[in-house]
Amino acid sequence: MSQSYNRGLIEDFGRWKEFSAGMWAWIFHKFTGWMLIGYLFTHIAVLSSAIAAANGETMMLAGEQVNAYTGTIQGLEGLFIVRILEVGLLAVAVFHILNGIRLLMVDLGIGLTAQDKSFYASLVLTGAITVASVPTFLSGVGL
Amino acid sequence: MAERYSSFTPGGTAWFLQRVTAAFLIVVLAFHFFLLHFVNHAAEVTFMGTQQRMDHIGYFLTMVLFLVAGAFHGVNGVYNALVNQGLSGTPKKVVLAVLSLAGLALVAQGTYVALVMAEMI
Amino acid sequence: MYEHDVIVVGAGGAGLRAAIAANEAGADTAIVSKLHPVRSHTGAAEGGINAALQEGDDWELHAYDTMKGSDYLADAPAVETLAQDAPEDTITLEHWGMPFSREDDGRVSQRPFGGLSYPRTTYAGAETGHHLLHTMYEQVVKRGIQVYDEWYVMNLATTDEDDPNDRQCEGVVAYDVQSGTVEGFKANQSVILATGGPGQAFDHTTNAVSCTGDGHAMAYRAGAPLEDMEFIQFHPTSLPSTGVLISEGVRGEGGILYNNEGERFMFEHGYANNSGELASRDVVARAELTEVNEGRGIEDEYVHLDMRHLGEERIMDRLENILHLAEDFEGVDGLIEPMPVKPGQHYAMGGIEVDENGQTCVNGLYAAGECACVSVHGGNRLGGNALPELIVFGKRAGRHAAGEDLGEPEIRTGYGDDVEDEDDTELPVAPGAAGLDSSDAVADGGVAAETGTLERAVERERERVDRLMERDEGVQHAEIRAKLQKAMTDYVNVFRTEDGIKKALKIIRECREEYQNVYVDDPSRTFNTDLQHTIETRNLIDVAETIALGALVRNEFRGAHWRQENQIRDDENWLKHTLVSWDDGAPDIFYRPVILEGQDKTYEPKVRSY
Amino acid sequence: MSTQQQEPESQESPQDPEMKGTESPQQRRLREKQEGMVEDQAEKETEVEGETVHLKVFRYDPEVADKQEPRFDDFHVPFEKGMTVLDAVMYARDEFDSSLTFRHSCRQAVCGSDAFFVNGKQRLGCKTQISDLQQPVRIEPLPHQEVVKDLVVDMDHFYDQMHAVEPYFQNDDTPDSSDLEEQRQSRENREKVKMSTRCIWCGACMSSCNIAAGDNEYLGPAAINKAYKFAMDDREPEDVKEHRLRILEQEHGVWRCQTQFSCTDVCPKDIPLTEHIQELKREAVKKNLKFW
Ligand SMILES: Cc1cc2nc3c(=O)[nH]c(=O)nc-3n(C[C@H](O)[C@H](O)[C@H](O)COP(=O)(O)OP(=O)(O)OC[C@H]3O[C@@H](n4cnc5c(N)ncnc54)[C@H](O)[C@@H]3O)c2cc1C
Ligand code: HEM
Ligand code: SF4
Ligand code: F3S
Ligand code: FES
Repeated sequence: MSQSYNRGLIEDFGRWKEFSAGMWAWIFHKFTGWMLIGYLFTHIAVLSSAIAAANGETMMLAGEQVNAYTGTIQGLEGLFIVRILEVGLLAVAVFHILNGIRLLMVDLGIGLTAQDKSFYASLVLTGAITVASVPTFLSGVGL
Repeated sequence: MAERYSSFTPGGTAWFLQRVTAAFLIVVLAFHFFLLHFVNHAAEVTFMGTQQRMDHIGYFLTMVLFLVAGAFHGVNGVYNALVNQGLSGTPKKVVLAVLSLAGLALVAQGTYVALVMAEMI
Repeated sequence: MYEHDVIVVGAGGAGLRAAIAANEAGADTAIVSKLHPVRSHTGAAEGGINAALQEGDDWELHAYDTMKGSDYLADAPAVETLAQDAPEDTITLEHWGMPFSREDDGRVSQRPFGGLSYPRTTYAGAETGHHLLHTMYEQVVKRGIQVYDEWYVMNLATTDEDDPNDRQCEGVVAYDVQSGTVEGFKANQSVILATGGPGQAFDHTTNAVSCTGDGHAMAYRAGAPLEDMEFIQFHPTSLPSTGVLISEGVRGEGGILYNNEGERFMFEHGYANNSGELASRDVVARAELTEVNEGRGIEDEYVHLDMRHLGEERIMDRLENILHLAEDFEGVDGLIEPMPVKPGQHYAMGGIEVDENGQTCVNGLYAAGECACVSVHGGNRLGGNALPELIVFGKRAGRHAAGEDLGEPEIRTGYGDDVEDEDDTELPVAPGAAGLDSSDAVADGGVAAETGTLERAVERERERVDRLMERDEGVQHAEIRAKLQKAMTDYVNVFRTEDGIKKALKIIRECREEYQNVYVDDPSRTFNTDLQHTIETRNLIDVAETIALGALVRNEFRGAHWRQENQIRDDENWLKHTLVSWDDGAPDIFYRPVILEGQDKTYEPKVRSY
Repeated sequence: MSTQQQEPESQESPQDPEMKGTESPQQRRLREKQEGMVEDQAEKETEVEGETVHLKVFRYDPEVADKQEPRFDDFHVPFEKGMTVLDAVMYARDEFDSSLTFRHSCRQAVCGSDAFFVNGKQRLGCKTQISDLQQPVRIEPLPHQEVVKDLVVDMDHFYDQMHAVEPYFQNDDTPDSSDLEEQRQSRENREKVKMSTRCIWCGACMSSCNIAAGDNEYLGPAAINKAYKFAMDDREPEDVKEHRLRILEQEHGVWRCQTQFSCTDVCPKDIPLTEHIQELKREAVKKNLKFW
């Protein structure tokens, strides 16, 4: 007799090619949100070196004796990979902010008919801002 | 009909706070990024400089609030995302507890660090 | 087997209203419908609901307009009941939250409609039927009335006394479309048929694919006569390619019809010098076809309906969905160009003969809505009069079926001493049953008492399904259906001639014979629409035949029915209803006089001019 | 507006029906061009005219051996101007394979039976012009619903959700209908609920929503919109409105919506679903704030 067919996982994941703007926005926002909270934890951990610094601990950085905080931060900042990661973080943050603004507008019921355009705008702006900030981020990095 | 939904808790408050913190974060995060990457370059950050900034009570409070808001926003966001993926029952309670603890720890540690920077401890 | 007090077949406006009324009267009510309720064709109605609500208007005017519109073939007691009850029943809908369009003071809006002396068509945008249907379904949900949706009712279970007036309807046999199981539904009190129109008997129709006259055919074969079947309304404004309807509301708001010479032909060619586009439907439909036949049609097929002069604001406010329809189904933008329109089958004035309480001559069998003929529409239905019929007579049927006392009906049903039963019209072929397959339900010769009527009916339908499924060659129903539809559209359309109708009857006969060899190709029991449509096609054949028979015998021009041989309204001979009953497998034609005496006045037939 | 209607018609030569017959389609196209409309559409149409449409249709039937494993069948249907996806599958059924199964009834976008997944998007078959689609036209049953057979999906879950929001008008205090007195409603208020009342229960929105796919208990856009229709209707009293918001702000209610907008994208009745859901979220928050 009658029994129905469940198309299973295909349904949930197999259709990403057919996603619309709003669905991509949702996925990107999620992704960037998780990155940001992850970063926030790391960030506080790094900043915790201030406690050591306040206790007078010092470390060597580029042949100089500096306090632990300054040393940690400048040490990290001195690494190329950290700079690159920072650019990535900026991109992530900028997208999350821009799309966050878009979402806040959506929540307030403003400009809903342009939701797809505003998503594309967020993407483009994110790209632009990221590229534009590369010089600032990479300036003076000790290669 | 509607009764089968009656055991759930309304979720409006968290939703609302997520938006309020987001609105707040836009401003502070932009300020924060700008200040620490464009005005002062991150690579030139020193303990002294940080201490100086933190000495302003306004800046200090903003940063603490930034942290609280960010922690809530991020942790609540993660929680929502998991719940939306169909988390329920005991795992859901566990996740809530773990995330809350992590969030609290983050805020506590962050606040402690800030107090140190501000030379209040 | 399922068992309820009242079983309502069909969940359109009439069925839902009947179910609500029966439920309110305390009966355990269930709805059995081949479509989910919200899919019913009532949802397509656009224009509105006639009800005398405003000051200055009153029910007597409504009754008068309706009698006049019917070309004096409606029964006055039915018409007066309609006009009297419509206002309250319409307001009840408002109280159920139906989103009517509103006036500035917050009251429901009413607009003018063809053939009405007062603007009394209550509407909800251009989607009145959609809102009516959904509002009533909401009430069904609220009341927790059991709905068996996607259950196709195949036949009635009726006892087999010789005289239909002695028969008793005990339930229905239905099959679950999803699983293919055939089951009996026992009705402790009564069965109400509300299966809608038979539009699929024609190929250019505004009706849905599901409008296959199942109720007509089932009641007919159970012994209840079909009344005035020849009166088919052709709507003057349907889109040429699909038959999608452009509401009369467009003309009500001021839309204008043009022929290919840009003439406003309703006036310029004198079809209706007073009302023009707002003359009643049959007048406008004939006018359009005449224009086309005389070479003034566009692409030799249609005329133009223009609403651009109404202005975008008014169109958006009141006729917005017309714009969508024209765009989606014809690719035309009503704001910048006129819309092509032509007449299409739209409504069946006739139907299962019932009295004011919705009861047929078979005990326990009721009918309401488009499948019934209380006779409020007579020879021609006025726009906006079908929806009030659904709610007024749906409600009455529901209440009466549940045992409420509504008083003695004035309209009589079935074969009786008031009918006239002689007819010398020559038929070109023997109509009715052809071979085994078409013999039916009632007279199977068995003794009713031995096993239950319902059980036997269920058995018979199971066998029928098995037979259809087992056969693996023959004709497919789609072929027969297409042939039937074409014959009806070619010969029993707006303009009818004796020869044409006879040709149609011959083709119908051929269809019947071919149907003997029909087979269902799809071997599956699961959601077998092939099987369902095959059963429907047989119903369509029966219904089409009654339409053609009625059209053949009625040699006059009244309302929607035009005969070339006698192009006048012949009140002397034809102030009577045509009835066709299925007498042991052969149609029997008889007549019953029209009741023109109302409560306190008699409606004198007048010339119908607009 | 009314000035531009006649000339093109009077250019036709009605005296000679044959001439008219051959010339009119071209003239019609000419007129359309003159009026600056549907140019590219007309071009597209001439391209496909006289050709066939290639359909790829999903087939499944639990009872038929070679259909138990779902497959796609190809049909080549002759194209006609104005042909819709529904027309095409009906043709395929009537001419090629009578076991091809799908729901349909009204052919005019009011019954909501024939929402399919056409070329990767939920659409109403009867309202989708073939000429607007890329070929081959891939037609599948609605995603995220179990398939009963071919293009027919099980709608029960959808109906359950629709019923879960108490989808009926509630006001114990209506005037007496025998006095023929209606409840008053302002035009503005009717305008506000107008779009929401258009839903035809086709299920396209629900099928397109990722969240609804992942969370079976989520009420879904159509049901929320149904509730919106009542919650925003001034004819219902305040306390009923609060009751409605309480239903909606349950965990699987409005908060589940992640504003993905795909529901709004696919709704054949152009109902601004996301907007309605968002408005209800705001209403719910407002209501909660009152008690702070
Ligand atoms: C396009 C259009 C516009 C219209 N506009 C107007 C208007 O503006 N004003 C007006 O007054 N009238 C209008 N009408 C007429 C009016 O809408 C119809 O007459 C009326 O809706 C019929 O309602 P019903 O309940 O009798 O049947 P339907 O709504 O057709 O319902 C029939 C029901 O019966 C069920 N059914 C049928 N056969 C079976 C079976 N074998 N087993 C089980 N169930 C079955 C179906 O599932 C369906 O639920 C319009 C009609 C059309 C087609
Ligand atoms: C600066 C401005 C920010 C804005 C405008 C913003 C906006 C938002 C909004 C509106 C949401 C809710 C999305 C939804 O529920 O549909 C959200 C989610 C989220 N945000 Fe932010 N946010 C900002 C900053 C941050 C920061 C600093 C963090 C990290 C600490 C963060 C982490 C998250 C996370 C983890 C989510 C959940 C994502 C998910 O759904 O999986 N956001 N953000
Ligand atoms: S809201 Fe739109 S898409 Fe959803 S069921 Fe209603 S009509 Fe269909
Ligand atoms: S697609 Fe789903 S997430 Fe919300 S906006 Fe529509 S309900
Ligand atoms: S057939 Fe009714 S909506 Fe398409």
